[in-house]
This record gives sequence, C-alpha cells and structure tokens, in this order.
Amino acid sequence: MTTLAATELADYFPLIVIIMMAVTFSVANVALTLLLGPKRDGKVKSIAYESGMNPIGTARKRFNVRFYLIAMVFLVFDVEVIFLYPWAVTFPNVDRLAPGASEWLIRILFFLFTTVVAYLYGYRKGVFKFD
Amino acid sequence: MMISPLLAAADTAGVGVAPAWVLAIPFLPMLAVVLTTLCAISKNKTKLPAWITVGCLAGSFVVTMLAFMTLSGETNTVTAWRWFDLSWGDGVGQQMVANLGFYIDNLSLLWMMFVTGLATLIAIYASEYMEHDVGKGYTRFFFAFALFVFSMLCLVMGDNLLLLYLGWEGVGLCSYLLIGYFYKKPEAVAAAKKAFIVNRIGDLGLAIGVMLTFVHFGTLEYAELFNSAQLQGYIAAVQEGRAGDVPLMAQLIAVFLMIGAFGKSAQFPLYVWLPDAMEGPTPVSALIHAATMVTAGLYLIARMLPVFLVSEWALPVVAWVGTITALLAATIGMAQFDIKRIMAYSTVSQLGYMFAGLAFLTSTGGVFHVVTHAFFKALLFLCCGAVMHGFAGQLDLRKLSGLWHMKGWRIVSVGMLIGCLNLAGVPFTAGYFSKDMILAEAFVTPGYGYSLLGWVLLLTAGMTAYYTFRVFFRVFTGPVQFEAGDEHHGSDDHGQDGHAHEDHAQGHFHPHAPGIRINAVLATLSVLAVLAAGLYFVSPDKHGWVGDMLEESTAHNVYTADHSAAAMFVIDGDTHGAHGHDDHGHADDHAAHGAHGGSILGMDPHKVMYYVSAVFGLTGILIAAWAHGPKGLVSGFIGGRVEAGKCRMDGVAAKLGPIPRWAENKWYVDEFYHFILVRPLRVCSHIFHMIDKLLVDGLVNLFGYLPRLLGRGAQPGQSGVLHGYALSMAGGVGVILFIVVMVTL
Amino acid sequence: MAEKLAYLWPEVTLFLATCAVMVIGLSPSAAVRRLCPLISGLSLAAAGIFAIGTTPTLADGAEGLMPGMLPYAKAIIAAVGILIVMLLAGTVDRGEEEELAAGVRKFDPLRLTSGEFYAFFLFSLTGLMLTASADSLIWLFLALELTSLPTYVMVTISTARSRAKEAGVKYFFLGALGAAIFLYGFALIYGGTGSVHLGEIHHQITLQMAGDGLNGITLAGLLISILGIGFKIAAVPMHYYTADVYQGAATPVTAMLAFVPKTAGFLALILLCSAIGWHYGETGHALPDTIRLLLWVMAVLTMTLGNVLAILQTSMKRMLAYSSIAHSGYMLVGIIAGPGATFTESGISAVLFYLLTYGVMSTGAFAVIASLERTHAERTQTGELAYDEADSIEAIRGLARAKPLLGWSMVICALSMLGFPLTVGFFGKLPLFTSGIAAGELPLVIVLGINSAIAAFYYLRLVSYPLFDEAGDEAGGFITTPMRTRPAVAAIGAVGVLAMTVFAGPLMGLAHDAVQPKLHDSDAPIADEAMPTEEAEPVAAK
Amino acid sequence: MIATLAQAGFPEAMSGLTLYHYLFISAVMFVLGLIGFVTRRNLIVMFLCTEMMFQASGIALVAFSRFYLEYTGQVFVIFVLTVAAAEAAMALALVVLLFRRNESLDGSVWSLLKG
Repeated sequence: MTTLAATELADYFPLIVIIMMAVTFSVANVALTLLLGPKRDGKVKSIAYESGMNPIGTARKRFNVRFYLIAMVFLVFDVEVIFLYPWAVTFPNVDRLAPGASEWLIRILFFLFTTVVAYLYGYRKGVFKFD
Repeated sequence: MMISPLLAAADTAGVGVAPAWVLAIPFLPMLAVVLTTLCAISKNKTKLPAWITVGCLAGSFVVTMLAFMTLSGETNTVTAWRWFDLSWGDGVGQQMVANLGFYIDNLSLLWMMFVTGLATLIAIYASEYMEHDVGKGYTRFFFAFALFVFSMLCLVMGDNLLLLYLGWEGVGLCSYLLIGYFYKKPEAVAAAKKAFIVNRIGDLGLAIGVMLTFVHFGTLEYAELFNSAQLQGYIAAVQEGRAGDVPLMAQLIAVFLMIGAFGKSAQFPLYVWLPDAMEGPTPVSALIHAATMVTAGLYLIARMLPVFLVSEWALPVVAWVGTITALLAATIGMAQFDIKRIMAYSTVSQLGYMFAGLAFLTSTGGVFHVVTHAFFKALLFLCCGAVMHGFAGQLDLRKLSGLWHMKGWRIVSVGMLIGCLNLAGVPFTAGYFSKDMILAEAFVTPGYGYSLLGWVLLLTAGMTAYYTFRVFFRVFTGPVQFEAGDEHHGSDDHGQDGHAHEDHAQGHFHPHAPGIRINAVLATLSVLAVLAAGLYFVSPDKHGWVGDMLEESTAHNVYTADHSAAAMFVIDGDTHGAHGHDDHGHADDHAAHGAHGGSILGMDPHKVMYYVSAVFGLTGILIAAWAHGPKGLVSGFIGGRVEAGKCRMDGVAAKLGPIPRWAENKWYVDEFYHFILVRPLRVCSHIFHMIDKLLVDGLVNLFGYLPRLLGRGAQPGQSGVLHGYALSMAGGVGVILFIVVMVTL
Repeated sequence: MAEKLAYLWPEVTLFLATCAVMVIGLSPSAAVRRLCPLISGLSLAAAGIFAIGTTPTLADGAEGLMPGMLPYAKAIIAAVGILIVMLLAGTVDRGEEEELAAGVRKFDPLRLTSGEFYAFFLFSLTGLMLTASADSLIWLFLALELTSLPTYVMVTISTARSRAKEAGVKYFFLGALGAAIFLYGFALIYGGTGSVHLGEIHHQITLQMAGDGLNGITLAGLLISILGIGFKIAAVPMHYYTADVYQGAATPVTAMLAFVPKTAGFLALILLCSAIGWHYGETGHALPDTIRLLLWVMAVLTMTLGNVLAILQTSMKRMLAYSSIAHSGYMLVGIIAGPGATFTESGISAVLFYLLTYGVMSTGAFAVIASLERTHAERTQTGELAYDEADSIEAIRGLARAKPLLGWSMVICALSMLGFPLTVGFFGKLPLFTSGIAAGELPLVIVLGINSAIAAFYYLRLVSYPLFDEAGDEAGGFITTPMRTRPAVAAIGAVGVLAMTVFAGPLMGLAHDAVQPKLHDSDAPIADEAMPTEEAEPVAAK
Repeated sequence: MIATLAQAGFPEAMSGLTLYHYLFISAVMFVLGLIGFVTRRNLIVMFLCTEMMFQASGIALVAFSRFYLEYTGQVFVIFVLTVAAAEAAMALALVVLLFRRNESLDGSVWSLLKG
C-alpha cells in the first residue's frame, strides 16, 4: 500500500465552486419566480398536473404494491454498485502473476452470483411482471 | 500388630480395566427399553415386546457369563463415559467426578449372573403369563421389566455410589410401576403407594449416607474409596483396638447406608411394603420382590463392608434387626392362608437371615444364601404364579388341594417340592448349605448376644420348614379339590379372554394348566435349584463356590480380618483365637477357622450345625405333615386331611386361643403403624398445618410476595407502547452508563 | 481467503442452501415447495458435519481469540437449528396452501412466503455461524445484522394475525435502535484502538491497560457496544421488546428467537470480552473494573427482572420470554467470571454449555406449546387463514394424562430449565455458580441462587399443571396440531434433555475444550504480522 | 490525550478541524437520532432517526479512518451503508404492511401486547 498523501482542502475548491453555483442557481430561480411571477389561484390551477390531462380519481389512491417492490429491488441492486466500485478501482493494480490473483476475480464473481440469485428470486416472485 | 490383609491387598491389587464389551451387559436391557418404547409408540399389538425383552436379556446373560469366564477373580472397571466432572482442583475432596462406569469384581459378577439369568427365565415365563394383556399393558409390562433389569444392573455394576443410588431409585420406580400394574385395582394402587412411601424412608437414609461418604472420604468411587488411606487407616485403627479413633461421621455413614438397605430389603421395621407388593403380577413378585431387587440392600452392605466394619454399631444392629425380621416374618407366615403372601413373608424372613449372615461377618454365608434363595424363591413364586394363573387368581390354600394328582400340573408340583425342600433347609439342598453357614457363624462370631441370635435363627429355621410344607401339603397333596378365584389375574383390560376360565361365569370352571413356556422355565429353575447345592462342593474349604468367589472381592478381604476387627466389639472378651487366625490369611481352612470362633455345646459349630439345623428343619416338616398332610401311607401320623379346607391344625389353633389370629393379622403391625404413625402423624399434620398456615406459609408467601411485588413494580414498564420501550431503553442505557462510569472512574 | 474458507464451509453450505430454498420456494408445484424445510434441515446437518470437521486451531493466531470455539459453537447451532427447522416446517402459508390444494385460490407467488421464510431462517443461522467465526468488528457487525434482519421479517410473516405485525414492528424498530447503538460502540472501539481486528484490539487494550488505563474512546466504545449487544441477548435495559415479540410471533418462531439472537449475542460478547481479556482487577482474573461493573449490573438486573416478571404471567409464551431474559442474566455471570483452568472454573465454557442446554430445553418447551392449537382456523381482517395457538397456561392443565407425550415433554423440559438436580439444566447452571465463586463474585452468585429459587415459582407451574391437575375447560379446547414434526420436536427436546443428562460429561468436555487455554494466558502475544492495517500507524502520517 | 492524538493525525492544512470536531458532530447526530427516535411517533420518521444514528457512526468511522490514515474505517462505512439500505428496504416493506392494516403510521397504535 502506498503512503497516503494528505489531502489539501484546496483540492476540493472546484467542487465547492460547483456546489455553490448549483445552490445559487436553484435558489435564485425559485426566489425570482416568487418575486416576479404573477400570482393567480384558481380551481383548475390547483388540480394535479398530469401532462395536460384531466386527472382521474383521487391523488391519494393506493399505489400498486409493485411500485414498492420495484423500489426495494432498486435499492438492493443500487447498493451492490458500491461494492463493485472499490473492486473496479483496485483490480487493474493487481499483479496478475502473483499467487492468489485469481481470487480477486473469483470474489467478485461470487458476489455477482449472489446478485443473480437475487434477480432469479425477483423474477420468480413476479417483480418484473408488469401486467 | 500384623498388617491388615486389606491394607496389603490395597498396595498390590490394582484395579484393572475391563474390556468394553462388558458394557453390553447393562446396555442390552436398555436397548430393550428403547425398543419396547418404540413398540408402544407404534401401538404394537403382538408379543413382540416380550421377545425383544427376552432376546436382550438373554444376550445380557450370555455376555455376563463371558465376563465371568474371563474376568472372575480380578477387579476391573470399565468406563462407558464420564458422566460429569465437576472437579475444581486436583486435590483430595476437590474432585467431583462421576463416571458412567462399571465395577466388575466377583461380588458384582455374582449378582450380575443371577440377575440376568433369572430375568431372562422370568421374562420367558411372563411372556406366557401376561398373555391375557397383549397390547398396551403387555408393552408397558415389558418396558418396566427391561427398565428394571437395566436399573438393577446399574445398581450392581456401578463403580460409584452415585450410580448405585440412581440404580436404587430406578429399581424403586420400576417396582412402583409394576406393583401398580393393575392400576384399576385399588389394592394394587395402595400397595404401590405404600411401597413407594416406605422405600422413601430408606432412600433418604441411603442419600444421606452417600452424601456423607463424599463429604468425609472425598470420593464416591469404590476403587478410590476402598484404597483410600483414610479408610485403610480406620480399619487398621479398629483392628488395633482403637475403634474410638474412628470419627463419628465415618461411623454414621454405615448407619445411614444401613437404613437404606433396610428399606429396600424389607427389614423390620420397614418390611411392611413387601407382602403388599404381591399385588403386582407374579413374575414381578418372583423377579423383583423375591430374587433380585430386595437383595439390593444386601449388595449394598456387602459392597460397602469395609465401611461397615469401621462402624461400631452398624453390623450388630444389622444382625439383630435381621434376626428379629426373620422370626417375626416366619411367625406371620405360619398363619397366612394366601400362598403368595406366605412366600412374601418367607422372603422377608429369609432376607432377615441374609442380613444376619452378613452381620456375622461372613459375607460368604449371606451372599451364598442370596444366590441360592434367588433361585428357589423365584421357583416357588413362579409355581404359585402358575397356580394363580390356572385357577383364575385363587391363592387361598384352603380352597386348593391335590394339584399333584391333576393332569398337567406335575411339573409345577415337582418344582414346588424342590423349592420347598430348599426353603425348608432339608439336608443336601442348596438352601441347607447356605443357611447352615449363617447359623454356624452366629455361634462362631463373637458379638452382642450373637449366640442367642443363633438359637433364634435355628428356631426360625424350624418354623420356616413348617410353613413351607404347610403350603405344599395343603395345595399339592391330598384329594383333588379346588375353587376358582374370583378374578382373571386382576387384569385391567379384558380384551381377550381366550382362556379356559372364560366359562367360569357359567359355573364350569376348568383349571388352565400351564403351557410349554411356563413349564420349561419351571423345569429349568428346578434343575438349577437342585444343582445350586453343588456350589457348596466346589471348594468346601472356602465355604463353597461363593466363598471362593468372594475371596477376591472387598467383601471378602475383610473376612479374614473380621474376627480381629470384631474383637473390638466383643463384650465377653472371648477373643483369644482371633489374632493367630489372621496370620493364615486367605488360605485358612474351614476347621481352623471354626475352632477359633466359638462353639455349640463344645463342638465345632460348622460341623454340628449340619446336624442341628437338619433336625430343626425335618422337625418342622414333620409337624407340617402331621397337621396338614394328606391321608396317606403312614396314615396314623400324616395328617389324614381329606378335604381342602379342614386339617388337624384347626384343632391346635383353637387351643392356642387368639394367637393364630393375631399372627394371621400380621401381629397387627400395619394397624400398629397406623396407630402410632399414621394417626399421630395426622394429628401432627393438623398442628403443623396450623403452624404452616401461620408461619411457613407466611414466610413462603413473603418470599413469593417480594418477587411479585417487584414484578408488579416493573410491569408498568412493559406498557406495550413502542415509544415507551424506546424511551426506557435509551434512558436505561444512559442511566447505566452514567452509574458505571461514575462509580468506577 | 483460502485459509478462511477452510473454516467457512458450514456457512457456505448454508448460503447455497439458502439460494436454492429461496428460488424453489416459489415453485408452482406444492410438492417442490414442500422440499424447502427438508433442504434446510439437510443443509444444516451438512453444515454441522463440516463444523465438526473444522480444525479448531487456525494457522495464524490472529484469526480470532477463540478458534476452539468455532467447531463447538457451529455444531450446536446446527443441532438446535435442525430442531427449530422441524418446528418451523409448515408454519407459514398453511392456510394459503390449504386453499391452493382445495382450488379456492390460484397460485400467486406474491402471496406465498414459505421460500423467504426458510431462506431467511437459513440466512439467520448463517449469520449466527459467522458470528462465531468473526475475527474483526466489521465481520462481527455484519454477522450480527445478518442474524437479526431475517428474524424481523420472520416474526412479521409468521402468522396472519395482527399481533405478529405488532411484534414485528416492535422488534424491527427497537432492533434497529440496538444495532445503531452497538455500531456506534464498534466505531468508537475502532477509534480508540486503531484497528477493527479483534486480535489487534486485544493487543492495544493490553497496552493501554498496562499504561494509563483504557483511553476514553475505547472505554466508551466497549461500554456502548456491550449495551447494544444486550439487545440480542435481551438483557436489561434492552429487554423491553422480548415478551411482546415472543408472544406475538408464531410459537415456532418464538422458539427460534429464544435461541438464535441470544446465541449470537453471547458469542459476540464472548469475542468482545476476550478481546478485552480477563486479566485485570485486584485478583488479576477479572475484566477491567468498568466493564465488569457494567456486566455485573446488567446481570443482576436482567435475571431479577426476568424472573419477577415471569411470575406474574398467565401466558406461557410471555412466561418463557421473561424466563429467557432471566437465563441471559444467568449466562452473564459466566461472561463476568471468564475462562478458567477447569470446567467448573471456566465461565465461558459454562456459557457455551448453557447455550446448548438452553437451546434444546427451550425448543422442547416451545414445541409443546406449538403442538397445541384450536380446531378451526379463523379469517383475519385481511382475509388470510390464521390458526389459534395455545398460549394461556390453562391449555396445559392435565396434559400429561390427556396427551402423555406432550405433557411429559413439558414436564421434563420445565424441570431442566428450572435446574432440577440431575437434569441437564442443573449441570448447565452449576458451572455458572462454581465459576462465579472461583472468580470471587460471591454476591453475584448469591443473587443467582436467589433468582434460581424465584424461578421455581413459575417453572413448577409448568410441571404441576400438566402432571397433577385435571384438565380444565380451557385445556379441552386444544388438539394436537396436524403437523407431525412439532410433537416430534417436543419429544426430541425431552429425550435430548435426558440424553444430555446422561452424556453430560462428554458434552461438558467439548465445551471446555472449546475455550482454549490460550485465553487465560494473558501474555500470549497476538500474531500481528497478518494485519494488513498494521502499516498505517498514526504517527506515520505525513 | 485524545487531543494530542487528534492533532497528530490531522494535517496542518485543516488546522481548525481536529478529530474532536468530527466526533462531536457524530455524537450530536447520534444523540439527535436517539432523541428523535424516542420522541417521534411516525414510524417513518423513527426509522429515519435510526438511519441518522447509523450515519453518525459512519461519520465517526470515516473520521477515525482519516485519523489513522487507513481505509478500514471507510470499508466499514460501505458495509454500514449496505446494511442501512437493507434495513431501509425492510422498513419500507413493513411500513406499507402496517399502514394497510391500520391506516395509520403512528407507532403507538400497536400496543395490544403488554404486561
């Protein structure tokens, strides 16, 4: 392992600039709309915006349970990426001739295997069926 | 002073390791227990449980014989596994180890042989005897039967007192289960309860004894105990005449163990349960309540003889209690009419003999009698059982007569005759030799009035002969007459009355002669009972084969030391010969031994006893013949009884006034107990109940109240509300952290 | 990795079985679905065999402070696990399967939960086994969470009744709180010692103790993590959820809760405390004062509260729940006492042995309750079928006569849990006493004794009701469940208690061997060359 | 002692920020999470509070990781995140289930089991 170079706060300066620009832009937009925009309330205006269509039924309608299932599946698969990332960063540096180098590959393949099992499970459970 | 032979033996005699196959002896019966349980679960309705039990027990017997052939003469232990090890150090008294281990020496081998052998035979017998109950009851019977044999083997083979205690409780439980086998019969249930409660008293004694042994000697294992310097020191002290040096606690151990032995072996005053125990099925009476379990007390004393030797009072008490029991039970036996009960009282009486024999410091006599008695008493019971089986539960000797002349009953009759001859002590039967040995030792051994006990025991021998042949003459000889009993074995479930006595209700009663299995068992036992006499001739110089066997065990090691040890307790000071005797070691011959001990009418008691006891025995038989005998060849003398219910004794009894009635009513001992124990106990219990209410209940309630109060205090915390829990948890973590940190930092 | 794999085969086996069960549990064929418990049981048996085959000593000493514990702990987990899986078989989806079989309903994978149920059970046991193998805080944290997370779901889906949902919500939220607490503790331990490896932590703590004493962060971390783990073992003050969750869940799941999280918690505590070491204090055989005091207070409160609350209960499940709290209190005594030279002096082997005995006897007792149910199923408000299980203690009145198998199983298990002499419960409790005395914790042992006496008040009810009472009206309403495995587990539990009584010696020997002498040899250096994190010393910065 | 260690660990450029600050933030977050958990009734908010407590640990771990100049703490955080995600999925499922039963997300509705 190489020695870690201490990070300078200055290295993060561009990042801070971007964040500040983003914040400024959004806050400015909202503020300007509030300040400059005309304010007229009406019955039609307060109804939910559904791409120009008249809304059908109440907005408090129950979502189909599949939405939640998708949300949860997304959450799980999303988190898997966290583990792929450090691996991907490290793998190119592994000496491929060193003993045990293949383990690096086997590990991540095993990890992906668990993902496949999860996918298979989701498939049989019918999570991916949209009908 | 000479070195005690026990000390010498301890130095040289190591305890060997027995081969592992010996473990099959107790575990085969256990296998039978498991298999019969499976039968019960699968609701088996065949005779399978019987054959499983017979097979396993026979296997156990075969292995026992194998063990006898290869291991006799040595002391070996074999550890199945370490049951638990709660040692807290390596020092003496810090090691609390209990092995599930078995101690195989000649003493335990003796017991193992007759326990497994008789159990096998009686199981075969029971397979036919219990036929009427095939199904649930049959399985239950053989389950308890096999469990009994397993427990008995644990008791006998265990290499430590704890295992003995467990076996002891185990046989007690099985006995309870089997006495109460006919659980729909109130007498059976009452008898089971009585046996259980009376045995509790004995068991408490044993438990205390075992506990004291551990506290005092720091071990429960025989091998360690007998070789411990402490016990050896005590024995040496007793031999040197410093009996006072033995601490009280060591002396008390024997006393408590003795109480245990009295309970299990039905000695006065705890004998009352045994006659009632005859409510159980007859094979049970034969095996448990005649041949094996009731000898557990004797085994305990024989096994722990070194410990008994160091107690000043234990053995004399045993002698006296044994003799009193022998006499008392014999007198009761003379006046009973129920043949099974007569046999029960004779068992109590013979057990008394054995105790006396042990106490006269000849374990040989006591143990020899255990062995011979086991065979002939089992035989007698099984014969009685066959009669009961055949006559629909009839056991009254006034209602049975002339079985000898009935078709199909010859083997039973011959078996009964052989058993009776043995029990009466007719010359050249096994019972004769073993009884003589006890009687002679009574006169040989110096002790507190032992020679008086000897005369009492002789008298008892005569009485025994009388009541034994009373049964034989009444039931088996004379005119053929019988009345059927009023029950069908007292069985609980009458699913299958496939028996001959089915038509009994219509008034045509046909006795049901025993079948091939019962007859085969009776014949085998008869032969064995006859052959048992031969044991005496195996090595006569060591009091027969049993003496030969015991020579190698701890029960015998003390035998050679005994007379000098006993000398300490002698009041009349007649100890002149004792010391010289010890120098002969084991090899001392019979005559030399006898010459030192004492005398009857100035002669060697062992020789004279052959004649004296024979005279007493034959006299008893003659009286029985005169009073109860059938009209026969010597018609002038022999009773001339022509009907089942009447005999010459009726006239004699009438002249004796109320005494026969008292004897028939067992000297009102039960009533006496009821009077002095149960009634006052009830009064006491009322008083205690009051005290209990006021004080103990108060304490218990207080003890129970405090936790309840605490609980009620804590209960609001369990409000069931999530936030409450969260708050309590977070708060609790905070408070505990605060306290802990504040206190320690 | 390869060397770690050598002792992870049990976990790998379980994991592969989990994958299989998860997928085939969703099969449209009922026969295939019914294979799930069978596969679970077989995989547990295989895991147990692998565990026994594991070499207790690992090639490098840093793999954990108690390598000897692995085979023992995993073997008992597998053994009790098999009992539990037999008990769990058929718990969920019972009404659903009946309706499917009757053709009332069509197959809908979303409505079936059996696949998940057994998969989660296996996940939980995998986590439990991983807890035993843990050698670092990360591993320990993940293993503990893997043990707990599935149980939250299992509780919730165990019955269709609302009380299972209530149990689930309480268990999950409070469990998350507990996890957050011990995670924070772990973070602080890492901060205080600079390592997550238990061996290195042991090394650092030894150094700190030799110097000025534990530094504040380490100490705070240890205290907080022990309190947090207290949730798993249901120790005061983290015990509040126990009774509600035990009562709300279906009885087979309750039986699982009594064993699985508790075992995980105690294994974690043993690992943490062995990382601290028992060689401080005045006598040189104690935990550091603060830690000792914390465990002391927890032990006393836990056993007392558990017992006094158990007395008041009329629900058997609540009673057993509180008694389970009390049992945790007893076992904490062993943790405080620490290892010793002989079995009687070693609190750790006492705990390991007690976990086995408690696992078997409590599973047996719960199996008796699980075997009793009302004749007819009811529909819940959401339309699922729910079976009414026995809960009130009235249900076991006269049970020994009405249903001898169940009645006697209850009697035997209750006597053993009471610690009745010459039952295995007695052999289990005795070393807790003796190790406490050997460690000089006499007041604690006295409290333990008093509590054992209090426990008799309610355990004897479980003995006397089936044995001596006549069946009441309430008891008549229950029948033996048609699921054959449940009474079988009750019988196996009772026979197991008896068998363990007979084989107490060898089992104690195993528990004793599981605690290697390395532990109380305080000077044994921890091999640190295997620490990859070793290179980054704090001073090496910049 | 911590203070000196802290200064040793953190580079001069961050002179203002010591390990203390991070630990303080983490402790504050943890306690806030705890307080929120105890006081809030809404199940979702309660769950978010536990997440906050998890992340408090995360901050502490990353701070220590930085302090010791090694990656272990950060690796730990990745795992913590995973577990947090798994818990979140479960919490979501549970909350949906509970809401369907009772039409309420108030945790105190569920208090039938007690004693």
